[in-house]
Amino acid sequence: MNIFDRLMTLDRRWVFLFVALVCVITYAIPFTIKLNKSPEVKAVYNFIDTLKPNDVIFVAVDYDPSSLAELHPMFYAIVEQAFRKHLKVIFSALSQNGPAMVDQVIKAVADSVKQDGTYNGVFYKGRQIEDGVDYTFLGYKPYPALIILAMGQDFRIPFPTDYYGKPLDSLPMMRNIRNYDQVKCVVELSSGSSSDMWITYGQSRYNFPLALGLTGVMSADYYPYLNSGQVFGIMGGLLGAAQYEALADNPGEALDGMRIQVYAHLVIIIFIIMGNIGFILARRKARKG
Amino acid sequence: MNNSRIWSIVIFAAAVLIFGLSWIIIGSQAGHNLTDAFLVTVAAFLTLSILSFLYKDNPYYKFAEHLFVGVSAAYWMSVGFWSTFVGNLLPRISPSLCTYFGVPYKGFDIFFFIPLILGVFLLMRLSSKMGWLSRWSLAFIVGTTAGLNLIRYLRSDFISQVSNTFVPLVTDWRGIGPFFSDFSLSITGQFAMSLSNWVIFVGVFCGLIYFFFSKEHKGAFGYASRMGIWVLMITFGASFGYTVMGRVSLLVGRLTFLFHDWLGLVK
Amino acid sequence: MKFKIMILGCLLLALALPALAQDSVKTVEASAIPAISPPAPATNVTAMDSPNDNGHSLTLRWTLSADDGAGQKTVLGYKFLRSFFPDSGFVLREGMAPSGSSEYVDMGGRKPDDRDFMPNDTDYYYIVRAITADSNVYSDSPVIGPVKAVGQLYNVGRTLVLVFVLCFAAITIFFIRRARKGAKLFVRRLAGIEAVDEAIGRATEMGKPILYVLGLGTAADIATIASFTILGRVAKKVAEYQTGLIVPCYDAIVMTVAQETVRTAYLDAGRPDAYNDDMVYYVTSNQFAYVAAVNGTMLRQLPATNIYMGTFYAESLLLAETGALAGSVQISGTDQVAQIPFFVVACDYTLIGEELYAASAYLSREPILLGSLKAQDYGKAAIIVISILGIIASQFRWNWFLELFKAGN
Amino acid sequence: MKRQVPLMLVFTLALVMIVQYFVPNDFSLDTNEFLLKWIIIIGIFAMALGIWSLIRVSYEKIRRRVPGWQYPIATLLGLAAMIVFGFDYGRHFYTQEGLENYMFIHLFQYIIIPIQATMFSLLAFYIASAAYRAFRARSVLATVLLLAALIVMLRFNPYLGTFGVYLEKTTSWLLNVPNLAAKRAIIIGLGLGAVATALKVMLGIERAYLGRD
Repeated sequence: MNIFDRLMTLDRRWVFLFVALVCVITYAIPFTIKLNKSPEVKAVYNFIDTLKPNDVIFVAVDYDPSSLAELHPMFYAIVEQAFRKHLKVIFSALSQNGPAMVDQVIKAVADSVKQDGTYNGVFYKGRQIEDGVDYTFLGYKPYPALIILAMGQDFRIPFPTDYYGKPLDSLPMMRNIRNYDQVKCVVELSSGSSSDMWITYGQSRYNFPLALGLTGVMSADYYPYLNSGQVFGIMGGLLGAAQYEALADNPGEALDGMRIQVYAHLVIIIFIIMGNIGFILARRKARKG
Repeated sequence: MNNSRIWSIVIFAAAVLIFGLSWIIIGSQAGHNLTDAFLVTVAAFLTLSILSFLYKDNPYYKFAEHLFVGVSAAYWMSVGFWSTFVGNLLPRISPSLCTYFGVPYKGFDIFFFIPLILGVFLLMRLSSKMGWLSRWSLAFIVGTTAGLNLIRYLRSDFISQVSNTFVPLVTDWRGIGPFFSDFSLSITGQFAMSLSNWVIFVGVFCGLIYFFFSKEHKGAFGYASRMGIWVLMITFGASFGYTVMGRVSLLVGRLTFLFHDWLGLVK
Repeated sequence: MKFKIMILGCLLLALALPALAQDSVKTVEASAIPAISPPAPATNVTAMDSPNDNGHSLTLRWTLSADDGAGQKTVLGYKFLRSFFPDSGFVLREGMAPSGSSEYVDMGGRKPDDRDFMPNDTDYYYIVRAITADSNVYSDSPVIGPVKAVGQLYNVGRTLVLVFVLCFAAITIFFIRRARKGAKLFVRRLAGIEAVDEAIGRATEMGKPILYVLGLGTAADIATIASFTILGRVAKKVAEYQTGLIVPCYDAIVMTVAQETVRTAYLDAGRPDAYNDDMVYYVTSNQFAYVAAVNGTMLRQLPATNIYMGTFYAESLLLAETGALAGSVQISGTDQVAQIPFFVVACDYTLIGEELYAASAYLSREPILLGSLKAQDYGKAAIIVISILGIIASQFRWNWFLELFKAGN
Repeated sequence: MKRQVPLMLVFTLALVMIVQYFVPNDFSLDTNEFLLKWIIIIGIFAMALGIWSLIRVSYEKIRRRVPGWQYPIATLLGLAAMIVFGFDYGRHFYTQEGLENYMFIHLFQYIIIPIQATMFSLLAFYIASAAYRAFRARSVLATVLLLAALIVMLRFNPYLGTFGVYLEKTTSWLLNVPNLAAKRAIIIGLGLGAVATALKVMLGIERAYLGRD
């Protein structure tokens, strides 16, 4: 049996072994991979990165825990970036199962911002994140379309108090903020129809810059909005999340996941190529012989 | 004693040792007790038993497989019994059985005797004499669902798919779009949009031609049918490649269970 | 001089600006929500029974308030009040319509013990309320009514489906009758199905059984019903060749039907004694437990041929790869579009989509069944024609044509 | 009687279900609801047949001492345990949350869940071996299949530089355009096939499922 035949008729257990080895190694050893960054993700990162301290951004978290794997990493990366840069953030959760999850993420990021950190070569000193000063979490209310419309008039209409029951007027950071006009941009993280509502009832009526974070399957449907300028950036699925983490120099679950994905895909591709080389050479030999 | 027998004893001993140790070590850690350590160890043992199938069929896999079949069959049986038989049927036919099972009685309904009778007919299969009665039950199920499916397919798979092909092949020209500048193939640029609409139309057309059964695929018809199978193959390749990501994620989930939840090696 | 004044002015302005800014901030603080004057009410309100339904629902239409999207732009949406009397007892309904919409369907429960039960044939009165950001500022339309909800006998929105059903049934019956009279019908070659005969022969030579997997469908799925027919043909050949047959089942009803099918096939082949109920057995209704068991069977019994026909989900590749490992010839067919790629890649022959339904006719070669294939082809031809018309219509904006195909719910 | 009644039942019920679709009133909806509920209830009786078949096949293997006869014992033990725990404590089904039984829940959580998830994850390996085995440039069609898969699998490979960006865009085009066209053709065909099969069942032409005497 020559080498070509061997390449062609490799026992599949070798394939299994290599896939297992690569997955386990890339899973267990944390190293970062370089990813190509697509312009639509870069746009989101650059927008937030060029904001000045004390600027306010609005993060709408409208996904269910079921699509947590894809959207959570975006949420973490953006919130951490905002807090590090001393931006102020308003959160809302228009999906029924969202609020507790949002609260948990805010607390987790606040904990991590307490430590010093260096991102993209810039040193940030750790600091205490305070509710009402650095962020406001509005909470959940039903009828997303109406809520989005009403917030265009004043955040206090749908949310007289925040998630924790404090009146918005009593929060220091909300003092100068009435509606979307005082917000630099809205980042909508969505796993369903809420992104359409943000476009129709929010962006097209009140004209604020809108960026979308979507699940992988959804993202292709929203590219037309990118072209029409209604949306300035899109992060799609785990890949979009990983690109954002890479841009923010804040590796998390998405980059971890992509590291495994990239190498697992690579192993499979290498096996396909090996099989084909063996096949083509064997066929050539057969023709000659 | 031959070689393979020695090996199987060695492997068995190693398995006992590893899982025994795991039970004791996890159980002795803070925040754990022996019961949940045992449960996690069992789950890990079963996980590895199933994975061992990749190497070859073996006693551990056989054990896990057979156990899984028994447990899962009974699980569905139990859930079905409680939710449907006790939950839907009994409240309509028998107050005394309702009290026994602790479900509220909803009042007698003669209509619920029909499925009861048909259900009993189905069980008649076990008797060789009355077995033909079970066909009445089957006919009931098949007839109802045939009518239901006939409509369902026409409505959802059909009319909407057909009307979705109604897209203009020449879009209103508003410039070439970003097709050549940044190779934007998403359906955004004007050029790419027209092109995509053409591809969809030709793809659907040729695909349907491929599925013609009563005409020989020769000449122009044959070309269209070849084209159709090309489009199908592109799609199958792309879908296959696209699924790899999700499948690898599933494996990562299991790795997390083994390395994090069980061994506690990776944070 | 002028220049100096300008500089002075600029300086003054620069000094004043922060103060001005401060001022505006203060106003925001002082009155978080600025006072809104009541908007213009919705006009021309009409209420009618919602069409094409079982009743329990009424449709309201109105002309937008003058302040909705225009005028003061203060209207956020519309809410609705309902009563059984024209002058009192109005209760706010749960739903609302966002600004810009001029129609709302007020729907209630169908049965007396449903939440929000809304009986038919009862008089209702409505008020449409234009609401603003301030919950105390709104304006009501005049009372409209009485109006009754009633159930209809025919759903006009489904006429298109009815036309399709009637036409297709007529074509099918026509071709079946023609086939009964003995008209010859051509059917193209289906490689996957021709392989079945070959595979059974091979199994006989090797002295190994044939594994037939009906998939995860229930007896209610059309793909499973088609699969029963194919199973019948396979079982008959198997009985004739005296090969073994293994049919593990996922669903208990499917098992019952499959037993009946196989028993009949053995009877037809003249070997009723060779049949026993354990050839067709139930495994479990858990997707992966079923796969685990079938995979084990494949590696232990090493069937010569595996046939997968019916509805399959993620297990398609698990089954087909294990079968390939066992060295079996594999033939597959499924109605699950997402699984076809895996079968195509891992099996020797795959019936793609509709070919699964054609297979039963093809295998039997019965003219009646072939007749229905002809009808299916006419159906496809009709679809192609309609599609081309639709494309022309959308190109030249013949909206009446496009409206025809906007299927009602 | 043995043959005619089932065929008449099939025709009548299918017709009722079709007519039901075009009649929107309450009576029609109630009919639909009842028929579907009945099917589910009949299904429970079928489940008993299924379990009976499983027990009999397992028992036969043990009795005849076929090779590997020991394993069906695990099946029977698991089955018995789960049925006993499920039935004994299932009484709480309507008083507490679900089948509240310690053993029932734990057997589910520590046997069914991990095995199920692991079986599912085997796909990661199988998709690799299937790709290796089948993606060979044997013919033009096989090459098309291979190339489409390669493009999609390379879409986020970081070692390709800007070329990777093009691959990503090509992937999204492949999934949105040709993929859509092919799926549409398949679905339309499937729809026609399903409708034709349903009609044949209704008319009693396709009746393998009813068997014969």
